[in-house]
Amino acid sequence: GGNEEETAITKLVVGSETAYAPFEMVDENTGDYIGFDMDIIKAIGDAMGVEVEIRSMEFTALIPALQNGQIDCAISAMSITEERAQSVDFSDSYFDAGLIIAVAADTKGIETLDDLKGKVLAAQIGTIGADACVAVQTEDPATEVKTYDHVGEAFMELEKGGADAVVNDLAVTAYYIKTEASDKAKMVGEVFQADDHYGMPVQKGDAATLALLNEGLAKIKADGTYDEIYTKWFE
Amino acid sequence: MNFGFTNTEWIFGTMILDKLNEIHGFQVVVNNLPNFGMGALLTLEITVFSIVIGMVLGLLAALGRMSKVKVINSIAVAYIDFFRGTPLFVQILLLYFGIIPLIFDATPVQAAIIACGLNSGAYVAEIVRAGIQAVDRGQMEAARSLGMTQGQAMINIIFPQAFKIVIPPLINEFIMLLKDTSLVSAISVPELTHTGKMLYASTYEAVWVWGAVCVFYFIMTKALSILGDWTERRLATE
Amino acid sequence: MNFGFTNTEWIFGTMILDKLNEIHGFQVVVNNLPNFGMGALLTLEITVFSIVIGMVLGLLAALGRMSKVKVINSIAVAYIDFFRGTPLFVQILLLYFGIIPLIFDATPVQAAIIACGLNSGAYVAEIVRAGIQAVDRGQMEAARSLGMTQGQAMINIIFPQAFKIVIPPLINEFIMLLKDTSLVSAISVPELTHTGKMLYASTYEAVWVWGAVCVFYFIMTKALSILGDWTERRLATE
Amino acid sequence: MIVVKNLHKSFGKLEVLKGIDCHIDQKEVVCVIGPSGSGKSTFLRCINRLEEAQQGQVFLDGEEVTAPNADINRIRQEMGMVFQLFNLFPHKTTLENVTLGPIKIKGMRKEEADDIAIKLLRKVGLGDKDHVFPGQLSGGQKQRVAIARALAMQPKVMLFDEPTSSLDPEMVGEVLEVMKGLAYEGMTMIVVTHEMGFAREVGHRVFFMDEGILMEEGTPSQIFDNPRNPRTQSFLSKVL
Amino acid sequence: MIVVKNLHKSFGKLEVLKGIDCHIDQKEVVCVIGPSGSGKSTFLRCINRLEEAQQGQVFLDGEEVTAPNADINRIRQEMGMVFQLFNLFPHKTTLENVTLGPIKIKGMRKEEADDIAIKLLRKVGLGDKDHVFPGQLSGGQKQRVAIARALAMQPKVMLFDEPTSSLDPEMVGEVLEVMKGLAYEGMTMIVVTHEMGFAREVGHRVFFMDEGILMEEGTPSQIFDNPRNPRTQSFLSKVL
Ligand SMILES: Nc1ncnc2c1ncn2[C@@H]1O[C@H](COP(=O)(O)OP(=O)(O)OP(=O)(O)O)[C@@H](O)[C@H]1O
Ligand SMILES: Nc1ncnc2c1ncn2[C@@H]1O[C@H](COP(=O)(O)OP(=O)(O)OP(=O)(O)O)[C@@H](O)[C@H]1O
Ligand SMILES: [Mg+2]
Ligand SMILES: [Mg+2]
Repeated sequence: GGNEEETAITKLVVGSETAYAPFEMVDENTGDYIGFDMDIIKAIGDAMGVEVEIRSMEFTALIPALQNGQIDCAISAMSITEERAQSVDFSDSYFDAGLIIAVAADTKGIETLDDLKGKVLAAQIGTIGADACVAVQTEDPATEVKTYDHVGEAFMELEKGGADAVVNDLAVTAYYIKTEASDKAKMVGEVFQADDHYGMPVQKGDAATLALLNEGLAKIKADGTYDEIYTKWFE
Repeated sequence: MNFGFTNTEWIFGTMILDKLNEIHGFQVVVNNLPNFGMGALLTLEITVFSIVIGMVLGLLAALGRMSKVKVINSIAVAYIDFFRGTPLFVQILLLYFGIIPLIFDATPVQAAIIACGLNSGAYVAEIVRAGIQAVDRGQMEAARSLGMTQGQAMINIIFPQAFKIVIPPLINEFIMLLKDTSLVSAISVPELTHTGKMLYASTYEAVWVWGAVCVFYFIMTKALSILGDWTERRLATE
Repeated sequence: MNFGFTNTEWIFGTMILDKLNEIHGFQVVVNNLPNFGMGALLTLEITVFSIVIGMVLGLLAALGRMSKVKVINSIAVAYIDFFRGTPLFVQILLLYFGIIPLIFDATPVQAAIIACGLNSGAYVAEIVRAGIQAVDRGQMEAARSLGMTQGQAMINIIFPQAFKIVIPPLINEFIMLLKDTSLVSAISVPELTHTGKMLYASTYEAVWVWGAVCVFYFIMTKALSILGDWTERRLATE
Repeated sequence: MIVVKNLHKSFGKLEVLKGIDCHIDQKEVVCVIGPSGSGKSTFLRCINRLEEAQQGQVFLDGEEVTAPNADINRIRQEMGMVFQLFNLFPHKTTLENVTLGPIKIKGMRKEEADDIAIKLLRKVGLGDKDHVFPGQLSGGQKQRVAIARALAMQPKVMLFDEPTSSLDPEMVGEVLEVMKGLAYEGMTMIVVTHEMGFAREVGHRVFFMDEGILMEEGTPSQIFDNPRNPRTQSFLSKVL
Repeated sequence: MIVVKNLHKSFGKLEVLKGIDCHIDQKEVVCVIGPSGSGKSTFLRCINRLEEAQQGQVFLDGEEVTAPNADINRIRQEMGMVFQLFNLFPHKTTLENVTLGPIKIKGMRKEEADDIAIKLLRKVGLGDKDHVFPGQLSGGQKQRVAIARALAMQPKVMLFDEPTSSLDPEMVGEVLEVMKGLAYEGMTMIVVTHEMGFAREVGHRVFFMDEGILMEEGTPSQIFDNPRNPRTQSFLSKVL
């Protein structure tokens, strides 16, 4: 019912692909969902006085789940793209991202997107990193693109030597190299698609949830909570 | 407090444990045992609900398959053929993302149970049909020659005997289904495999995480198959 | 150029086609038919290689399982129990991300074939064992009473008869395996299901994409099962 | 009592019964003999329509059994059948095997059915085996229970299809004894058998069948001592 | 020729042979009779060690068959065995069934083995059936092929385990004929059978077994006309 919308929201069911550190992941000791995105959405919930329930799902399942009404919104390091905006509405951007190329520590000669031509690339299914890889492949069909359900599997492919490079979000790749692979992998070249921003998608036309998210985001940015969380995860 | 071990055994045991404790993957697994346990519980839950649905659907489909009414027969055949002829994994994705949303709002667990139930129904149908056909033809003839109708003979003579024949393959189907529920991890049902996926994504401990998941599954399937053997033996001696 | 259709049929047909062409999902499927085709081809390829490995492993494991040498028997039992007692999906992840990298660099396709081959070997082992045991005991007795050794009797008498018994369940295993290869999509093998995943991730056309994937699988499994029925009939009349 | 007219039966292209005509009187015991595959079982099974004949008629007391609208379930109650492989219901005790028909089909009260069943089991010499399952009985005992089961429906005629040929030799006697008793009580019986001794002693008439044809019929002494048909002669020379 | 000393055999707790002693001379035909389950088949199968006896010895021409280090595969070649259910190899033609042993075990040349096999098939009356598969043969024909198969190994003794009891009555004769022929040629034979006529006519001695014990033995006329043991008497009264 449209009338009760403003008063009705007491709980948000939030979808997230909880396998994308440091934005969302499982605490390896407790099994809880933790990460930048998790903290952000909880802070928004606290600020707006609504309960937040996280539902873990595959990245490719998020938008369909919104469309089906199985979740109210998603927070999953999802870049705001035109294509996606046709299926869902996005909140204000809450993170400025960009893509980066990661290669094995001893790799030489890969610096730019052009250098990726003819190489074996790994990425996560349905991400803009995968789109970038496919774009390279379209230019040079000799390029091979391997795609996985989770980015961690793409990183493993790089570690195993099954891929020459992984194209993925900067923050995630940086976190992975810092925590897991400082001796095995490195980032090369410049951040590209730097106009890439993360947003929280809601069902198309769901103005109430959208308003709630935007308001909450504004509040936590104003009161310094956002900066605290940012510092906690990225510095 | 040596729990009946000798001193050397005790020292040796604690030494191994100390070594293991230094391994990251081992710690990860130990710390997450409760999570694995909860995942396993959900796996069992989905399996049990699915097999119940599967048995009901399977019985109906088996009867439909043996029916002489053309329409009923065709529906049963189409149902059985489709669900046996395509991968459960794809069925899950088709149902969860495609078909079920057109009908009603299902939670992932509900969708998982529906998909697995529909799938196992097709396999149960073939088990039931084979069971009925495995009852000696002479039984039907003896019943009919007493003057029973087809229906009376089925209910009094054929079904009770088919039941016994059907139990072992049904338990086998139960085991298959338990393993197959690993596929619903794709629609974010937090069962055992999904628990593993998430843990793997944050720890990259493939051998430990997937090894532990295997152990959990193995315990469950082994328990079921021991139960199955026991039932089979009991049925045989009866 | 009406290809033998009447005018009304022709008009009606083109009307339906026009309507379909307006649907986005239909366009997506039609435009990607070549991709689906290539995916299906890889699915078949992996299935065939896996079943070959599975048959070799299965025969060895079946013999091991029936061996009286304790060590061999235990190894065979452990192999069969593990691969039948845990989900293939988890086996694939464990092997690809955990075990195989410790041994050698495998491409996803190689890893897929290894995982599926190991898995089907365990099932084939039980099929072969059941086949050998299904040969009438009197056959072994007749052979031994002529003065044949155990080995001579196996090779000349038991195996040729078990072979016939084993063909139908082997074809069934082939079909199961074909469907199970859908799981290797998780390790980025661009087979049929992976093709579907990619297309779905960029179009969100669940019904059309997964429906199309189902159709491709169904055609392949149906073809195999027709082949199976035909073989079974031929064996029966021989 | 039973009249068979021009009975034809084929399985696919194989013509198994090529026009059988015969009649069997009340209280008559007819033994059917003949080589394997000659259609003896098929003949018997067409009489109570376990097999549907393609052509011809069967009458029981003037009622056409083979009529499309015949109430075959009722008619079958009047024709007890005993099979070579007993076909007892393995999941029921001997008593339940015998009472099942009266209770489920005739709607008899359980107590009454039990009474009748106990009497019948006593009659076939198995009064003490009422709560035993068929699996625990010897072949001869099984067949006697099967006879009791058929009798419990109070049939007008009993059809026997080689009732002793899957029995160990020392059990054949006990079953034939029971059948002999039935015959002396005046039961109408059609018995397909290889027991020539029984046929000679108990049968009023003997039918010799070969290749789907009722080749020769007559009293036991006519058939066994003076067979006219050369086929009968050759068959008897082999089995006697 | 065959000597059996104190043979004991149990299946689990079930004691099936309770100490059998006997000896069989060359060219002797011994028929073993007795009720079902008395251990007749087990006795025969212990002789060629298809079953391993727990205690006791079997000698063939002085060589101990039951010795742990006996070359049982060679010894079995000297003891042909014929089974109740024929046990022909269904995937081989009749000719191949007969030549398989000579070729694979004795290493005979195929041509030579074929020659011998054809002669044997003629002898059992199946000279024209050499390229037929067992599935196309009648029961009596199958059993005759099985006899030829056993003979092809040129055994010193033939063991028969109820060779006619799964045959239709009109086929029993043809198999017994072949066996009679063998007996008259001087083959040593041990025949478990329910065919009392054959035992009386062809047997030199008859063994009556019951409950794992060789209860009585003697010439056919001693056993059939003057059985001394009450068990023998009661058994014979049932089957004769
Ligand atoms: N259901 C069936 N389908 C096809 N053929 C059948 C069927 N039942 C019987 N036959 C064939 O019909 C013929 C006659 O069979 P039937 O059982 O009547 O012979 P029978 O005289 O009873 O022989 P037996 O003494 O061996 O029991 C045989 O050739 C048999 O193979
Ligand atoms: N492999 C076996 N395992 C267990 N028990 C067996 C086995 N073989 C035979 N027996 C049992 O041993 C007993 C004697 O069996 P055997 O076959 O020797 O009897 P038989 O005299 O040949 O009977 P029949 O005339 O029925 O062939 C029976 O009680 C039988 O159930
Ligand atoms: Mg018959
Ligand atoms: Mg025996």
